[in-house]
Amino acid sequence: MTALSMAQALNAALRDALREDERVLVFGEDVGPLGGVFRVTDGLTKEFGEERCFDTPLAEAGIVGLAVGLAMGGFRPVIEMQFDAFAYPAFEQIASHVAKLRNRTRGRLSLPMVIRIPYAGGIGGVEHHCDSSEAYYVHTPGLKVVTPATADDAYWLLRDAIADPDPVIFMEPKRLYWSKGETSVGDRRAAGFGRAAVLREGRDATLVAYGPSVSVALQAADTAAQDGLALEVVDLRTIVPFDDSTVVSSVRKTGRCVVIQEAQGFAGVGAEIAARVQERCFHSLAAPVLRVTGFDIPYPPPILEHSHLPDADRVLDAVDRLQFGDEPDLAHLSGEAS
Amino acid sequence: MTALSMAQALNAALRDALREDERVLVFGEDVGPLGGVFRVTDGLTKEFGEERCFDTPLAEAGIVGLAVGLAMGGFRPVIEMQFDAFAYPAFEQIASHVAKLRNRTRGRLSLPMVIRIPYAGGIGGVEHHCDSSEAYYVHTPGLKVVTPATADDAYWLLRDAIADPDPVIFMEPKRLYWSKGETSVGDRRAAGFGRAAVLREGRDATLVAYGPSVSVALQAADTAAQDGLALEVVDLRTIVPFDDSTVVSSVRKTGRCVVIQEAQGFAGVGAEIAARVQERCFHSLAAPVLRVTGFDIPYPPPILEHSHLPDADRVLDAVDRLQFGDEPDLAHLSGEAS
Amino acid sequence: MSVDVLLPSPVPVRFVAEDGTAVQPPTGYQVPEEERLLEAYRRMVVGRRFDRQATALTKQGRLAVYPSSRGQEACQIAGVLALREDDWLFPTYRDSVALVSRGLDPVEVLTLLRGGWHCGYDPAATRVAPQCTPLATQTIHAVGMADALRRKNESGVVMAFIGDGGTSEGDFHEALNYAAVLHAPVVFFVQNNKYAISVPLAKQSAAPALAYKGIGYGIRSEQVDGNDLVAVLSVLTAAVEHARTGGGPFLVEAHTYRMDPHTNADDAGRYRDKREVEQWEAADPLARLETYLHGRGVLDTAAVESAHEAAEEFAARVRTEMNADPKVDPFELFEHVFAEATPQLREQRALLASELEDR
Amino acid sequence: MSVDVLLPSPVPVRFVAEDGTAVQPPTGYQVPEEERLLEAYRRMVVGRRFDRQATALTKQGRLAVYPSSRGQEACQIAGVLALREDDWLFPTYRDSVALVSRGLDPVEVLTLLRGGWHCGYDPAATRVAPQCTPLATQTIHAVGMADALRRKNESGVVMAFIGDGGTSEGDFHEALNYAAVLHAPVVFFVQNNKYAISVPLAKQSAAPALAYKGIGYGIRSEQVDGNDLVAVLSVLTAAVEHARTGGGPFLVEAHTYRMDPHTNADDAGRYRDKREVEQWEAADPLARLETYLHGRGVLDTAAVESAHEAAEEFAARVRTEMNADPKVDPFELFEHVFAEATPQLREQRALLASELEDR
Ligand SMILES: Cc1ncc(C[n+]2csc(CCOP(=O)(O)OP(=O)(O)O)c2C)c(N)n1
Ligand SMILES: Cc1ncc(C[n+]2csc(CCOP(=O)(O)OP(=O)(O)O)c2C)c(N)n1
Ligand SMILES: [Mg+2]
Ligand SMILES: [Mg+2]
Repeated sequence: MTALSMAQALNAALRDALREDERVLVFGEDVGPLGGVFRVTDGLTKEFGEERCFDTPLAEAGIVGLAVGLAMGGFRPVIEMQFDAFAYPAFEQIASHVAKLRNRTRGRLSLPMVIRIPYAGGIGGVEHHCDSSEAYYVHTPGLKVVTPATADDAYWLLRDAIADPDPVIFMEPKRLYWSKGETSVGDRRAAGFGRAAVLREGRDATLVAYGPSVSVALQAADTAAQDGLALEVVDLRTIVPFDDSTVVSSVRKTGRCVVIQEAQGFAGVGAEIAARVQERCFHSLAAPVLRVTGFDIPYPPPILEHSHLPDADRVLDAVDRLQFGDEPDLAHLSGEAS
Repeated sequence: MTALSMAQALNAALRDALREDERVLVFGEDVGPLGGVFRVTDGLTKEFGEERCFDTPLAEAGIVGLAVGLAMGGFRPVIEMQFDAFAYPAFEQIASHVAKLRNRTRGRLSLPMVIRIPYAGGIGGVEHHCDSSEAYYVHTPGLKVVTPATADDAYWLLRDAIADPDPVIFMEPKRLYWSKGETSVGDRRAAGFGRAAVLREGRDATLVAYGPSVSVALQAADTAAQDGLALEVVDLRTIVPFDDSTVVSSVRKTGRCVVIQEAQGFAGVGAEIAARVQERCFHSLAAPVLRVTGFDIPYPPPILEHSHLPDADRVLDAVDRLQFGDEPDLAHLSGEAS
Repeated sequence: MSVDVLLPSPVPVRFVAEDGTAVQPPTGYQVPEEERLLEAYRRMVVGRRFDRQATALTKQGRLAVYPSSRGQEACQIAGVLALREDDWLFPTYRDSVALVSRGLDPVEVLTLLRGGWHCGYDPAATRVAPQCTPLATQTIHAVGMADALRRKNESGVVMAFIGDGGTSEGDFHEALNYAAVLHAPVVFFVQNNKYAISVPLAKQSAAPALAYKGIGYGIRSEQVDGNDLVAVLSVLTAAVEHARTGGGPFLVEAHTYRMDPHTNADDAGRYRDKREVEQWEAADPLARLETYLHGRGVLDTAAVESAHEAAEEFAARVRTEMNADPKVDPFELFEHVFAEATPQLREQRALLASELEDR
Repeated sequence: MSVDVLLPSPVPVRFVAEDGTAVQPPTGYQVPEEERLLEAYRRMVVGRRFDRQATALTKQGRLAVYPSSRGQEACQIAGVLALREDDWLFPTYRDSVALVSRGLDPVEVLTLLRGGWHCGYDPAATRVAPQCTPLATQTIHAVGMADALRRKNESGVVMAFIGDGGTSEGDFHEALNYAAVLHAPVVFFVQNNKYAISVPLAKQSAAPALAYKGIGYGIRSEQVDGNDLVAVLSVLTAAVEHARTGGGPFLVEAHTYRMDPHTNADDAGRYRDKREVEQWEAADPLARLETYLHGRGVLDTAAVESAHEAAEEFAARVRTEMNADPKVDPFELFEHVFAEATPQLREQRALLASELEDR
């Protein structure tokens, strides 16, 4: 086990994949000599040459489309979109081709490719650099969607994604790039692809989170513990496929659930989780599944992002509303809109 | 009241808007002399000239971007994306500009524009012509998203959308284009913008639907009535803004709810509705809110679309699982994934 | 890079006039060998017959929709003849004639338009990408495939078909640029048939010709009379050779005309004049080639007849085979979403199974 | 449309050599009047000082990030001087110098980069669109605005700024094509500063020059030495005049160089040589203009000094005003999403209010 930052863990995963499989190619904007704006591809061009890791012209549909052609031709492209909002120009390529080619051709063609997308906020970035865009991808059938919350998961999920026979959208919570954690390179500790992880056990309520929100959940659980509440924290790790069994057994046990998501709430991943949980755990639930999310607003300027982002306090406010007492507390819904 | 098909009602709305407000412009691919592939813009170039209704070069980001510039310059563009999947090339323009310009400029600029998108399936269309893409838009803050289920709503919601100070994504269920219905042109009967409509009253359970699924809901309610079950049918009409109060009062009354959506289910609008309903009606619910949706697959070829599309039978199967008896029936969830 | 070498000929390259007589041959291009021209002729006859048959099948409800390429046969056939078996083709929905001419099974080709599945043939085995509907998106895939061939040291090249309308999409721009920067062995073949559904070329572009787009990327370009098979085949052969021998990408624009409506469902009377169509009848590529070959004394009546017989046979086979109802197992819905179905898809499959049992 | 008239000059238009001496003037372009050149000089001095000040503010934590345009002042200033007040400008994140030169409040201009709000100035009042980050997207908006001006019979034109990297995006292609087909009064001004972050021009495009893209759309084009203020101003003035008098769009490529890293956060040492940067020092646009004006006897030491004084004053004002912490009411989060907040946003506002009360 080595202590690596998430960016370093991702870099190690790319390096090991490039070493082990010569079909792997890394490309995108500024991923070559610069090593990417977050240095995730640092040193790869130097080690593997321009043929294996290279800068493309500045066009995201081009990057994705090129990857589609290369994957059809037998390669395994791992491409980078520089920031969340800069993947939008590639949306047609992703939704109409990447997601569908296997299906369209009845499995005669497949697209083993990974699209890495640094996403979400919390780093004081200016507009268009902080979008939480995961819901667009999870709603598109044919895409697997993954997001690590630890350096160890970053390494292994990326290795898994590159080895996967299907296209994987690999969402990297950019504010975690610099967070260090023990990484089991060479000696896997991380859970398998498609499995959620229970990061903390508890009997009173379940917090379901992923990516940048996992640390918020853990922090909330820490604080709640001081008040004698034992919160279980589930990290989804992969959103598609979704690990129903881990989530459902946790909620059936605790009887209460709060879902945390940094993205704007409306029709986000949190909505799906809440809908699934109540479908599957209805008779175990003592209170509605509550969601803690960003507001339904464009990502705000840096000076206001802390007001927008779900933090442990907002999570704990929701936990407070989980009706541990006798009276249902629906005060937060008594507004004009309910 | 005149009996118009939905396509005719939309055409009338465009015509009346063009007449009443000279800032209104209609453009897109083939909307000129051809009148659009669905004839929604039939005759408009003839009546209003090429300056007001015109064909653009074939580029969807271009169409949307042009509309952004024209709206900044004081016009009210009403543009057509020829089919759902052909709006994807414009996704960056929609998500990063259309949705955000008011916010970015603190309200100094606004974009009163309408993007019309024929969507969803059921017409035997080949691939890329049948996507249900509404969730992408409803999840993008700054967009209003509307979808009519009747010719009357088509007329009035489009008039409302054109008059709205904000950008509206106007989703037209293409399989309803040819459905005729009484249309109150000139003498409004339709509900207001932002209001859902209770199309059928009932006390036993609420069916929430929108766009192409409304008729499925009504059909299911018809059949259920023969079995003595009184299902209430709510047509959302506008997804953003969402009419919580109509939905919530219905479910609080009936205590049971099934949400119907043609799109693939995962993280769709139905997930949002289910999540909201259980949040707000938890103590009134006798059973979980169930969802009836398309499968999480790329839209299938015509020969298989009937197996994919939610129909009244699939709705009634869900209604059957709403635990009208004593025993919770979770058989449908006993599979490996729960 | 010299600027002049990148510019297309100021007028479309042409070998044969509309009346079938040879014109002063353009410099830099070769007349293809007679045997290739005869082969092209036979294929054009079959291709046109197939096209007519497909349109007829729409009327009988055997095809959901068919976009005809009548009038574009010189392009369809030359595009295919210019390629080797180990080359890749990236076609659009309009290029079914090219596909059957490449030897693909006609029923498999028509599977998309019949509604049986999105792509009926095996792209890997045929080296033909699925016919592409989202306009211009395939041109980038073609560049990726060309780069893949180069990386694998294969000598194949890639040809991407695209229409005049499709050139307006951003993806076409990105494809041309990527091809040039990667020096990829790919030929972009624009069939400028003057319309994008109802939108005429004049509303699509103000360029002197679409071929003038090449220079803006550093790509060699040419424009050609798209109804002159001899010219199209000659130019495409040169373009393919250029790409195959390491010269990088090539852009060819063929000026042709879509004689039929956009598809059988289209009403072309709404946006174009009958007289315009009639004028283009005079430029018919098949009649032109026939007259030319007759004139050169290499095509006799027997050869014409045998071509038409082959065409009739082919059409009959298509008719028969398309008369059977396509059958697809509904559970295939869940089979090709991922290599292995997710738990969620297995659950949904079970739901469908129970629905099908109930009914 | 004649082909030749659409092609740019084969070498960049230049009036003044790197050493500040006049060269044989290119045909078809006028030397701007002396008073304009002096005004340009003064603005370049102020602009450069502002740029340096902004970079300094990043070190003091007063700006989150700043993309410098040092070395591109001839482009920044000429772009603004070529426009009238009733013209519109569509800038990128790199064009802050142009914006303050147009008279926008510097603090309002820096509001984006300071993190205070996405756009700090009033686009409607200033006729300057928000500085655009999603590359090339603004070029289409510029076409729409140009068409709006034409429709309203206003005589204003639109200028869209874009970088060399941005020209690779599909949106640029669509913008050029729409402009040409709509015959819109818009000038596309490419500041080719040789890099897109770390990616050098050679990996961005294989075109003989980016200006050669114009002909593919039927757009008049020119390339110009972007460090020669006289040349840039002359060519942009002609381009604006062309657009204003109904000639349609115009594409200008200016060859310049980004002297600083992409932003203060960038590490240019990773991808380019110091010597390359040093070579470009010799082509400095400000020194060049100063020598040229000296040589023509129209700029004296007093004028130079007063320009620098004005620059220092301006920088001091920026420093002081940027020293105050920006304040934004958190409830503004909900205010500009729609003209009127939806019930859902009112609910969320209430949630935030209760959170703020609790803490
Ligand atoms: C991205 C996209 N937008 C719109 C369409 C709808 N559409 C299908 S064919 C067509 C016209 C294409 O014209 P052209 O490229 O000239 O090809 P042709 O049909 O003439 O062969 C349009 C607009 C589409 N398929 N894809
Ligand atoms: C659509 C999009 N993709 C990627 C980026 C990230 N990005 C910001 S600036 C930049 C380089 C732009 O280069 P160029 O157009 O030459 O302008 P310059 O910065 O040199 O002025 C990149 C890749 C972006 N802003 N937008
Ligand atoms: Mg065409
Ligand atoms: Mg640049």
